[in-house]
Amino acid sequence: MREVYIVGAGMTPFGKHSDKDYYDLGQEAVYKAIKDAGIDHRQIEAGYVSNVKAGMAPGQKVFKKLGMTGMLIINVENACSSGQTALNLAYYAVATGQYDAVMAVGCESLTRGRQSGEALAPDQDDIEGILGNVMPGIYAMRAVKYMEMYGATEEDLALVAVKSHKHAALNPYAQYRNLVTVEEVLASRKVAEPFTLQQCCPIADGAAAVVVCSKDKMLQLGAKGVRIDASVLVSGKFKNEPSDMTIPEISERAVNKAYKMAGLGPADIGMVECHDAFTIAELLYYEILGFCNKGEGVQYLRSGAAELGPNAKAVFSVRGGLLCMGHPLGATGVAQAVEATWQLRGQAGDRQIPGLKAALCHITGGGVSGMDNAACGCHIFTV
Amino acid sequence: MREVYIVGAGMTPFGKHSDKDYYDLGQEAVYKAIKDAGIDHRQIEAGYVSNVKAGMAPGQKVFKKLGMTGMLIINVENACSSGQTALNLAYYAVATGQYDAVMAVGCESLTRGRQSGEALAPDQDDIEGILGNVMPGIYAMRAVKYMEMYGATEEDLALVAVKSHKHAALNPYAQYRNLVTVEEVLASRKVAEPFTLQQCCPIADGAAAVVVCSKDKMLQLGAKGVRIDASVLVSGKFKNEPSDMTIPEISERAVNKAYKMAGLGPADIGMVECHDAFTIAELLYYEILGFCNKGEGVQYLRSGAAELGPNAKAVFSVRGGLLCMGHPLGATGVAQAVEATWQLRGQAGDRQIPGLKAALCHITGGGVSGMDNAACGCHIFTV
Amino acid sequence: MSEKNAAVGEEVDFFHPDLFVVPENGEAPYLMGYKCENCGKVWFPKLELCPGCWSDLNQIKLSRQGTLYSYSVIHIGQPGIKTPYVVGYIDFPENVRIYGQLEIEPDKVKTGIPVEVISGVVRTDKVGNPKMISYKFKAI
Amino acid sequence: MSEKNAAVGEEVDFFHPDLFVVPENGEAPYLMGYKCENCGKVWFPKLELCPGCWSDLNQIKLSRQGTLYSYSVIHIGQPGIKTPYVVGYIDFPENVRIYGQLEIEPDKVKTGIPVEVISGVVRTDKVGNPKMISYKFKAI
Ligand SMILES: [Zn+2]
Ligand SMILES: [Zn+2]
Repeated sequence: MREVYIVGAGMTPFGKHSDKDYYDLGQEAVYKAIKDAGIDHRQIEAGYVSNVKAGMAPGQKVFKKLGMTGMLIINVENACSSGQTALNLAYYAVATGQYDAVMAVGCESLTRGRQSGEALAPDQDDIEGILGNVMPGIYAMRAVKYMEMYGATEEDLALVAVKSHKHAALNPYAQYRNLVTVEEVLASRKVAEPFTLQQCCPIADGAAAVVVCSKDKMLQLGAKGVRIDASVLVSGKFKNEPSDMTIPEISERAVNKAYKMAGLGPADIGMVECHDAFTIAELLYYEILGFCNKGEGVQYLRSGAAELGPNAKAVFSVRGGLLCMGHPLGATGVAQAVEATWQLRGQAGDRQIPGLKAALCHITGGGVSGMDNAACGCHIFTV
Repeated sequence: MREVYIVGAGMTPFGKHSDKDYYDLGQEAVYKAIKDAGIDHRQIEAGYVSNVKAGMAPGQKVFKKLGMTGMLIINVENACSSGQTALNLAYYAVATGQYDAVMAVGCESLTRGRQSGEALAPDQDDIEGILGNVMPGIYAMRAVKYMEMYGATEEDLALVAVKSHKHAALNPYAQYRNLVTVEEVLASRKVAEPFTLQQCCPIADGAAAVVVCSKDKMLQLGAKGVRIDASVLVSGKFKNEPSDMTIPEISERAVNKAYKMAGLGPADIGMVECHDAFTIAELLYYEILGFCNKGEGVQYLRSGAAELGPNAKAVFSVRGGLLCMGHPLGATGVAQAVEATWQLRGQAGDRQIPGLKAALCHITGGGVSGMDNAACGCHIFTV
Repeated sequence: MSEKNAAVGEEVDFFHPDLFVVPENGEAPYLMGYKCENCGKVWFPKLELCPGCWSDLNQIKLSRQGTLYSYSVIHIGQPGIKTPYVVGYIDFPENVRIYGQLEIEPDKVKTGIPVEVISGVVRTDKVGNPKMISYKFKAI
Repeated sequence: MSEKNAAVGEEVDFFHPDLFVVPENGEAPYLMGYKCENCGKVWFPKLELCPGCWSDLNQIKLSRQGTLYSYSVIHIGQPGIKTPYVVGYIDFPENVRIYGQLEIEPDKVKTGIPVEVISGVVRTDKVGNPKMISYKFKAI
């Protein structure tokens, strides 16, 4: 396998962009990533494009007005992990020598999807869905169990949101940039107990793109690259037996594969993007991704280890996370890689993590009854 | 690159299966392909699953009840070429040594999609769609031009459907197995002149699956494999200048790449599956895929060269084609590969092409305004 | 008892004969599991073959009682279910975990309590009339 | 002239100012192309930059007349357009091909004839009233 680098990164701000469709957003992200890489757009040999809601041939619609057509374009979907799926294909296409320069693009318009009156009815064989199971409820049940097992409180959960807003306030690409207090978080509208609205990631539109290439190509471009040391994608296991819901097996399996592939461990990682769709998730991922022991997530958070500042160990959700960015399904996985690229290059402005050498991006999701999650991706980047 | 083989093939009959959803159909195809390969289902390391209409994580839903979970699952979409996109990824995953045994699966329920009242409104920036352009109209304009340029008649077009029905009558997996006459074809309801209803492929549900593996794995299984000699996927070029609509550039480009990759040409090929969504298409593809000269498509058809029988050269649409099978978008590309596998193994029953050594499968489609088609795939298989 | 499928929108009760049995003779309702002939594992809901070993499955009657593993009170739920409603995962002695709605007051629900399967309304129409009947769980 | 977008469903006329101009002074309507400052290629419909060379584009007035490349009479069309309707591709001197509805009788249409851009009704509502007005083409 050849070494693989990200040499260009671009994205749109995340938020409600009901005036633009996903392909407009995707086109903007591609344009910025190409300009950032300093590559001629005609040198891109393939595009891997993730989108969940758009229907047919989204990648072709993203690339066409930029004249980046004729090349191999593959449209992928893997629920919340769609973006990392595109990145995984881009990585392997270059690592195995199929291509020297490709792009991974994620794009999504969720507000547009809503306008079209899309049905959100569960599949007919999704018994849990028919009986009223919703995604916040599943994470809420994890939270209830975690609180019972380890004595975490509603205030502890709210602190995750408070921290994410602090980070988001420093990020011009974030949707919610206001600071919030524990009291405000807990006073917001109830969604699924113990979660209030500010503990759940908001609807968002957005797009992100990266140029992925071989070492030779990077040197030829004279671009400042970030190396992809691990690219892992796995699916959830189907089971219906009792298990500990505070230990998301799929994420544990994916991250361990990623650490092994990169030859790195949590001690080497200074930045983590995780699937913090709900506050409890970040606490669980401190533990599952190996940054503290089981049950010590609250302690890790309260110590400041996950936060920009003097006590930082591995800063989680420095973009503001899904909680403040929102989660445009197809876009998120690529947007995480864009942030990692900027941070590892030292280009993250006010929210820069000093001296960063390695970043981990984790994403998981997709409600398929009987599965932890449909798919989980982990990528590790270094400079 | 390593040699890659299809060692197992399975599919559902194509037709209106409104009692089953796409994942039920997909599961049936996977089960059959696994049994056909004689492989233990736990040895499959990755699944590439194509589906257009289903929404989130279709592959996970196909594989979960078979216990084939935890592995890498990537869901792909490329309009009509979705199935060949899954096959292309499966091919490269094995060819580049990432995996030894994977599956490509295509599945689609179009009748279910219709029940959910899905909107068929064009994208807001699809000016042609807003002004009333429909897919049959685009092919109809090709037909009108072809008839003007080469003197082909409506009867010539109808003969394509007559031939496909003759083939379909021999295929238990086909949706329409009746024989038809030129008069009947021309007397059916008008759709977009010169096409009548029997010149347009019908709505269908269905699924197909293949087990794709390395040579070592095939020998270890003792399975009867069919080699994949070429796997090509390209996207359409964006242009808005005058060009000859009877020469679909995307298909010409893809097939020439495939011939080069396989080191074979039309003279070596005894069977062709093409994107015969409308009668004119097959005439154009006789020419574009290199089986006769430009403008000689009707002559090739009337000579019996494309038909099972004593005058066969390269038999087109031996399954009955899209015209008699229907075109469940995600499924078609994989179903073509299933047919090629059966034919090359000599297992195609009444519709067997005698002594077949090499088969070409071509698919193209996806309406993106300004593009010929969104994507086109070509695969060549040999024994 | 109707076998219509409310997921496609008919104005009728829902009762899934492969999952849930309400005996006509008035005996207590129960859920059905599917036990592998080969490896002995029990699955719920219904499957055609064992995902583990691809062997055949036999229908079995599951225990009527289990233990509440975790729960949540849902305030923004699925259309067609009046909020707030309480949901949870119940662990059964046959080593299966089953999701369901709980007929337990929000302030009474807690992890670890024993619960029992019952028949009840799981979806209502816009004016609050029953639209779907299926299994639910109550505290014992 | 309204600039509302009928694609999102308002009950109003449609007129796309980036593509089509109907002068207020009664002069003949025309289409607008976008010409690359660098390579000179002309594009239709509107783009932000030249797909070929990523240079800027300038709006130009396209010729009002072109040649019908091919056509079809549509009997099963898009909802909202009364069938049968005639459509075609028109080749313009600026080397662009443009799709549009034709105001030509089905039995009069043929390839190679000269046509001219006009303004007309391209979609109607359920009772046949105009719902969208845009460019169409008629035989000269
Ligand atoms: Zn078993
Ligand atoms: Zn230019």
